[in-house]
Amino acid sequence: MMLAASASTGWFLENAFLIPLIPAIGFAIIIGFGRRLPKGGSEVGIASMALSLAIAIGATVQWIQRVGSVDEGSGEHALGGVFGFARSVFPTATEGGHGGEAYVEPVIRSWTWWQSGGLEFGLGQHIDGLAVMLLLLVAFISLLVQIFSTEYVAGDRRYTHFFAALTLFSAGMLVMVLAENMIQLILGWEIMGLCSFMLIGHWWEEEANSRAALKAFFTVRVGDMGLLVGTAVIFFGANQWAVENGSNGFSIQAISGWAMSGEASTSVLFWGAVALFIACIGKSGQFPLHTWLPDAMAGPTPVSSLLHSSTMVVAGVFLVARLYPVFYTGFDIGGTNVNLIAVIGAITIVIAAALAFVQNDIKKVLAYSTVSQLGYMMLGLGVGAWLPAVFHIFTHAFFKCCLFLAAGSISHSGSHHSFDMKKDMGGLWRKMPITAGSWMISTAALCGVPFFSGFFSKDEIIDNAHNNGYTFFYYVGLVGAAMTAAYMTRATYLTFFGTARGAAAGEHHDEHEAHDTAAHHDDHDADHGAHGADHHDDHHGAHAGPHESPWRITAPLVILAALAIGSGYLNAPAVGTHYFTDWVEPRGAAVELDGYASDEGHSEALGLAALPRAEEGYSEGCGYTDPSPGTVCYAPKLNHAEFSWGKAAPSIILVAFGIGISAWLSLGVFGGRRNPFVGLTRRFAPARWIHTLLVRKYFLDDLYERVIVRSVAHPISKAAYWVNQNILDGVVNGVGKSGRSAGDWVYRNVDQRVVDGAVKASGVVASESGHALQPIQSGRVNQYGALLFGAATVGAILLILLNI
Amino acid sequence: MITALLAQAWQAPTIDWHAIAPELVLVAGINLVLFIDLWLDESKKWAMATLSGMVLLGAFVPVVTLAVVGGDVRDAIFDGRYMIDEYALVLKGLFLLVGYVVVLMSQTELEEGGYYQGEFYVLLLVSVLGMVMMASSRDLLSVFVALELLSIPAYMMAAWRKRDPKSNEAGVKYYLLGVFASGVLLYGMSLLYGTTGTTKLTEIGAALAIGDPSVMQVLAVVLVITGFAFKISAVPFHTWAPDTYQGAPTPVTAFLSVASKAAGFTALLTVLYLGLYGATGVHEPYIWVLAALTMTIGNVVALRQTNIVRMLAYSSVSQGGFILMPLAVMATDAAESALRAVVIYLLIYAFSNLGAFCVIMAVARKTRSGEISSFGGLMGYAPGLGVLMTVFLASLAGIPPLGIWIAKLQSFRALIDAGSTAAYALAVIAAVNTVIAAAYYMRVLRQIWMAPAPDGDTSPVVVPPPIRLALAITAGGTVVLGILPGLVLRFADLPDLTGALGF
Amino acid sequence: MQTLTNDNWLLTVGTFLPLVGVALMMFVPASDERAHKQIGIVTSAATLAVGIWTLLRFDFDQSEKLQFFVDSEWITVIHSNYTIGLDGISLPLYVLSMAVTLLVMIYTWDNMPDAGNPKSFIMLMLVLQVGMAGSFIAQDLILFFVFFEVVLLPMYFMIGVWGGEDRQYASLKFFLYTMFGSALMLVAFLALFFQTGAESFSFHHLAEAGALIDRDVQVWIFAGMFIGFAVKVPMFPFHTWLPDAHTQAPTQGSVILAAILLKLGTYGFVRIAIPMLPQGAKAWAPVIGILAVIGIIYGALGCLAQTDMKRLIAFSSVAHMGFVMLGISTLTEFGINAALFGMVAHGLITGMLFFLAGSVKHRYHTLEINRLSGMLIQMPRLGWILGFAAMASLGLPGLAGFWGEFPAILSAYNPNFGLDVTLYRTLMVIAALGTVLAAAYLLWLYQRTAFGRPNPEFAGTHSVGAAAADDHHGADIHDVTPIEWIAWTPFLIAIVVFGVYPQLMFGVMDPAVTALVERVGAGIP
Amino acid sequence: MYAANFLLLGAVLFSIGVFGVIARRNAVMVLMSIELILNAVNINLIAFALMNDSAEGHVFALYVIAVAAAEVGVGLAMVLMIYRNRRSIALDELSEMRG
Repeated sequence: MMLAASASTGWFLENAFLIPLIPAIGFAIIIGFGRRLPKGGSEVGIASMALSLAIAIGATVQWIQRVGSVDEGSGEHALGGVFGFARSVFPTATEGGHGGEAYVEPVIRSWTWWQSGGLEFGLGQHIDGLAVMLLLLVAFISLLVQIFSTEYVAGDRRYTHFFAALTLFSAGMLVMVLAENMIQLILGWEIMGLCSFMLIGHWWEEEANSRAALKAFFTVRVGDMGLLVGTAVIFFGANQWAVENGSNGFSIQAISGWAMSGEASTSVLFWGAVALFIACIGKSGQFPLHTWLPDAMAGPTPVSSLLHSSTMVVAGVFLVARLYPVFYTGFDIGGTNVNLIAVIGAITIVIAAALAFVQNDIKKVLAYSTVSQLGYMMLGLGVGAWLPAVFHIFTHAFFKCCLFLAAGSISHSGSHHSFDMKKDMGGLWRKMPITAGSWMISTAALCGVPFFSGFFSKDEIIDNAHNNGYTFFYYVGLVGAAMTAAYMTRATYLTFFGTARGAAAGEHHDEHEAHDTAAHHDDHDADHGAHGADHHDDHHGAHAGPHESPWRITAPLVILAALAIGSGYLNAPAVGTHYFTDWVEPRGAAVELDGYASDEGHSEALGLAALPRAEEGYSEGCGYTDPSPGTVCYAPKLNHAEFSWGKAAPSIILVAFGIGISAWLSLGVFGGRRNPFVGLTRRFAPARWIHTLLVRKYFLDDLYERVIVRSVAHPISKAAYWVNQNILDGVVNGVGKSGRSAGDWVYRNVDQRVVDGAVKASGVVASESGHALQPIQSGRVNQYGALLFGAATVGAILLILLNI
Repeated sequence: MITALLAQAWQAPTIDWHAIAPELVLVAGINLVLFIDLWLDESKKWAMATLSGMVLLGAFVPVVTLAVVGGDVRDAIFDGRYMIDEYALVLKGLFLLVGYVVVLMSQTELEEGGYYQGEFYVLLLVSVLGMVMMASSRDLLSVFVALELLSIPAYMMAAWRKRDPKSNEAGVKYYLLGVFASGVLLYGMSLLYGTTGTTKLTEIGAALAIGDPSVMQVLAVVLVITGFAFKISAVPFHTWAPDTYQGAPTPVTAFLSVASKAAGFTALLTVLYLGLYGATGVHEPYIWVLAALTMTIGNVVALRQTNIVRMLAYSSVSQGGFILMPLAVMATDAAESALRAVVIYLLIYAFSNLGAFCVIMAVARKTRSGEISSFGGLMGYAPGLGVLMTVFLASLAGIPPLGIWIAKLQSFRALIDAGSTAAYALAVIAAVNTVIAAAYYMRVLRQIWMAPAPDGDTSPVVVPPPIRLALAITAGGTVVLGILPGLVLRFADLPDLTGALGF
Repeated sequence: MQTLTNDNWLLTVGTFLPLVGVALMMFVPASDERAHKQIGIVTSAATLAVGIWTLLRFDFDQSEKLQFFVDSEWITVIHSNYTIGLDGISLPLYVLSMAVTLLVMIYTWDNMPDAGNPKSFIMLMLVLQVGMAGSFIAQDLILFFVFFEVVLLPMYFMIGVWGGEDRQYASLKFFLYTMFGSALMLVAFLALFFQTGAESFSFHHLAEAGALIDRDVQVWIFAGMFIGFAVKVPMFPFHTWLPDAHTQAPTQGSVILAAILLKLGTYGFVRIAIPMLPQGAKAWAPVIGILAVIGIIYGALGCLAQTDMKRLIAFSSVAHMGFVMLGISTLTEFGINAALFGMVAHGLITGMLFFLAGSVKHRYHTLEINRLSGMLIQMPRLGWILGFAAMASLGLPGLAGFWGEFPAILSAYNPNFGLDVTLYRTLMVIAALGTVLAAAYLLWLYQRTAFGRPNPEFAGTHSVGAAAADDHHGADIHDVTPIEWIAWTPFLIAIVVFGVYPQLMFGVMDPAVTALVERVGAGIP
Repeated sequence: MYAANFLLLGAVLFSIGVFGVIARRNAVMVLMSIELILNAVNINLIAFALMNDSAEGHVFALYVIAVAAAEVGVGLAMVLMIYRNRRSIALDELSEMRG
């Protein structure tokens, strides 16, 4: 028997809505007055993000207190770490403690936003562990990226706009994160889409950039179709239940409750989940809609880092995590060992990782790595490992952001604005120690090297997949881990080790000039603006060669690198911490329904008045059995695999193997010290043919590369890449093209000919029949008379026949 | 039989002089004009127009007083064969007003063309007299006499430009076909008289209402309607109209297309409502076909016209179809609304159509052309005339809130009130026809608003005062009746005529 | 029916006030163009002031009732009265028509179309305004019909006289199409009146009596109204007049056409056809839904095929009105609310896009998408506004367009009154596809015209040292002018405000719509 | 019995008249044909007056005669006018306006 637990709250929690609101206002200020401010609006952006971060920290602290207060109230020691495993289907699951944990009521507030059909729909906040975590994360990363950007895009023509868009982008993500209902979620979702369009196409003078922006927006928009449809499906599915419980079918809380209530129609849930997942595929760059993501590298590097770490691409993952009850019951995640989410996630992991091998552009390697890591998150969600997946969002954000910023730092100070690892990098670790250090820490985290944060999250996903019976996906996860380690090692080697090449060696390529001439033939303003960021030569002397970046770049790097290690220890079973689990995971405990419906009306803070209560018999568990009448579940009760080094061993070994083999290959292929053609590592140079015989050793290396990499890795990844570029991309482009030509055809043939033609034809018919009738008017009296009398006669005869 | 007649004691009928005052004023006026014309110097012939106008307005006075006095049962005079009821008064007023506007229009035309003036006005007045009588006629004989009285002067007026072969042709065609149609009408009337034994319309009606009509009666009805159909230029009896309209002097065309047509409709209404209503099976389908053909063929042929008068001629044919339309359902519950629709249509149509002819005259004085293209750029150099023409043509096209929309509405209303399938079908045909009609009206407007002036001639148009007055009357009528149709719709509440039939 | 009759002079004054301006202008010689423009602006400003006063006096707590209600005799013989009133459904459109007219007048100040003659132009706009406002306040079928038709001629002349190359054809097409529709519509109106035997042509009489008549009869009458309104909307396949009319019309004409005139059709459905003929509406709803969705896809495909910016925007209207009609066809509160919102939103957004197209044309003398590029460099502000409008048009949440589009799609999931759920769900998915296509064509347009570098042929003013003489094209290219700012800012603000806080409109409409759907429901056995 | 014969005569005359109007090209002949039609009507009227034993037919016939006279007067005047202008009274030449 549970007693009513008093959930503590606080100013920050109740006013968490300010977190997105502040950047939104900041955006308006930047757009309106940014140009007149001394720092072009960047100070407003940074200030607003800092303020948001402050509130987010406050909210985090208060949330932790709230969790604590609930756990104390429920008589349980929240940090005790005993979890209830309700089902004994899986051999590794053990029957946990009987107490379980009380559901921690989210802090929900809502204000009437619009009404329709008598229902009022709100705009508000839904603050729970997930939201708090992401709020903090997004605010923090955004702040760092903005600080980084003040240096990185200094002098850009659209400096102000850049910060405006960044700020709005963060606002969009924050709106989505604390969305109280689906419409608000869509709002944030689409604002991000818009901002990604603006940011990826930031240097829109080049057509490639604007095309990439278009592609990103459009591809995501294809997925958004699913979001619209899914929201509609879910709305009507949940609405009746929700209205009965004092809410409506958009409310995320209500949807969760409805999905877990057992009253929901399975097919509605399934199709709703499918539709929503399509949106996630588009947004989170899952196979097969991932192609926009690498192209999106056309944007400035800070944009890439922001997009790929904590925002935009994790939005899809977030959506699945947020509406997990829908997916959980819709796909019956607890009861099967294969489902759409897991499959898509798994495919994405492998496909993207394979692609990352053949990239020469450092940012593209990172891009594919992001795609692959997103695959992990999806896989995690798909196999019922909610917490590890969310934890992976958390850790991934730090190290991926760090990697991107490091790449930006390299291009900024090391490779003269090139991102080509083979041409313009190599041996940079000496010149840029801080960048290199933070890169390598983050890489280790990404690869899942033990004791780095990625290990704690990724390994948990893999482990839980196995634990929950998703054996096949367990293996996919392992393979993916090895591949990740391998391609990251390759990239690391190419960038920081071996011989300095191209710009990294202080050379100044002609290609760069050619690349930029397009900018030069235009007027001064546009040129300076468009490529100012890439060209502020005055800033670091006349090509003084690679050097370390200034503090505004390195500081974020260092901080992020530190977090790339540290963040993992929030939930590191290896060392016995599980704070993250306690604070973030929604508990699958039944709550009395009355607690949900607030008598005060919808605009009141629902969660504050309500006292959540865990029910007797909860141990049956939400998601396994329907909640008893009068109670409701808001989250499924999930299994947690218990950590053991033994179980982690395969993945550790595979990672090590990946790193090792890749390092060995890289050393051989790219870095042979005795290779006299170091400067010509551009292997397409015909010079190599002349010197091949001279360099026997290198010939061997070359052989390795040909035999192993080309015949094994290359065909596969090349094929994948080919498929990617020609089939998938081709499909996307083809859809675009065929859309255009279908439009063309319809317009020319149907609209102009048939539809319009019919109208025109009727006009012609009228006019022509007039013409045809004109001869009747012959001008001759006799004929007129004949017509007159003839018509009368015919009329008379007919009428006589009719009447008699 | 004759002895029987003589045996009756001769009793002088009591004549209600007030009731027939309009006719008397006209007769006196005609004589006055004729007389003065003989003595008037050629240079002062312009006075004839003024005088004729005053005669027409003078005849209007008793119409008004009769309407005001109202109430009195005046159908007793002339044994119910000549009635002065509200229906008659409304139409009399219409004819007199149209006559007056035509006089205004004729004044400059005749002066500048050097035509006979005195005689013209006499004929015009006589024709109006015929129409005024037509409004009251309730007997085959009086209908016939009124019809001839209004027609014969019109034949001559159509040929008034003696030396113009087109005008000759117009007159001769009109005359020959008109007389032929009269012959057909008369033959029908004779059959009607023969089969019912009377020429009094109400009695004919009573006789026809009993049982099915005989062959001869059917024939009679068809021939009678044919005769009137000629007068209202219903297709296929319309062939004279375009040629005559084009050839006749413009004021005469206006007169024919409005007054003469209205008189034809008056006769048709009277005969149908009082005499032939019993023969539903005959006249309903016949008129249905006539209406459908009239509006459709009039419209599609009008699409091809390049001469504005000829286009208006066809337009007036098709308008005739719209006026005719409600009569196709007159034997149903909708009889009353059908009657009302026709009367309203005639009244409002008169304003708009006369107005259009006024503008044509005013513009033609400058351009000396009857082609539609001669209206190019009118908005540029004569915006007033341009706007007026827009108002008139838009009204003819039936666009609210200009005059004819309410008339068209009434016609549709009558059809839909009837509610039969045939009525709905006709309504749809009519709806399509309004679109076709709009097309050619818009063609003229396009010239006026959008085309450049031909030859770049943008000297202003001088509009003589009488035409100004005519334009003011017609435009005022078109707009005011469109916005406040209640003003005339009251007149169409005609208990007298329909009341006699027990509708 | 409940009505409020306080301040009942307001609507009449607000509607007919522009005629005072027309009368004044008659006495000012045509050569004094400035005076005409001034009178035009003052008159429409005064009208809008009355409109705003109406807004202030409107009792928002009773928005389902007809307010400022007047019922006085007009054509008693045919049982048609001067019945006017305003409720939550018509209020937004009524005020919008006034606001748009004023802004268009302001825009005219230094953007008079080439044909000149502001006297006629402004007079026609004022007359147009009377027709538009009147249509939204009329509560009598015949009165509605009159106002509905009043807009015809002024628009015909606006397109025909001040339009583009092909203006005469386009204007005639516009005119004849609409004429055709309204003729059949009139027949349907009369049929409704006689079949119901209603007391008068007043909306509420007909709505009471209409529900009682036979289903088959309702279906037929609805067919007539359907054609009349569908032409005006325009729905596929009656839409072909629209691209021509829009493309050829002068900027002002396009804006008014998009912002208000098209709404007369959808308004007619909501206000007249559906409540008066519930069973007919139910029978026709699937047809409307299907045609609406065809319109969405078809309009989008049409957009993709265009090479002319203005024509593209015109086709996008077909698609957007498809969403509106889809919402209406569900017969749900949700859908109709969305449709009403969509009407206003589309008016604002597409109106704005047409303004932009007009200004681009004014500067570049062409609207060929292939020849335009790099607007953001040459005219950054205008480029931004274009981007903003395009985003609004493709239904970005937070901007007004979303609230017309998304709830409409949503409502199709669960149509009312037992309409075929499978069909509607299919329609929903296809309509959602339409949003993707909308993104495609709008972004494509934006990418082509705004991004990149300016076409050298227009680079005149910006190229350093280039003689102005050899490139006179560039000479006109300048950023947004003050007059344009004045005319556009309200649009932009309204798009954001309604997007961010849709309750401003939903709150007004919802009670009225709920009452309406209830009435419809009562009429369906 | 007699009356029926008169009616037949009327019908025949009417037909001849109609034929004349339609077939003859000479304006005067057409005028004469119309006279035939009017006289056919007169015969009808008189015959019916006999059959119905009413005076109306007689009166009607008298009016028709008078009107016919007036019509012919006008008609002949017109024929003369045409003749003066064209030196021909063939009707098929009168087709300047058509279409």
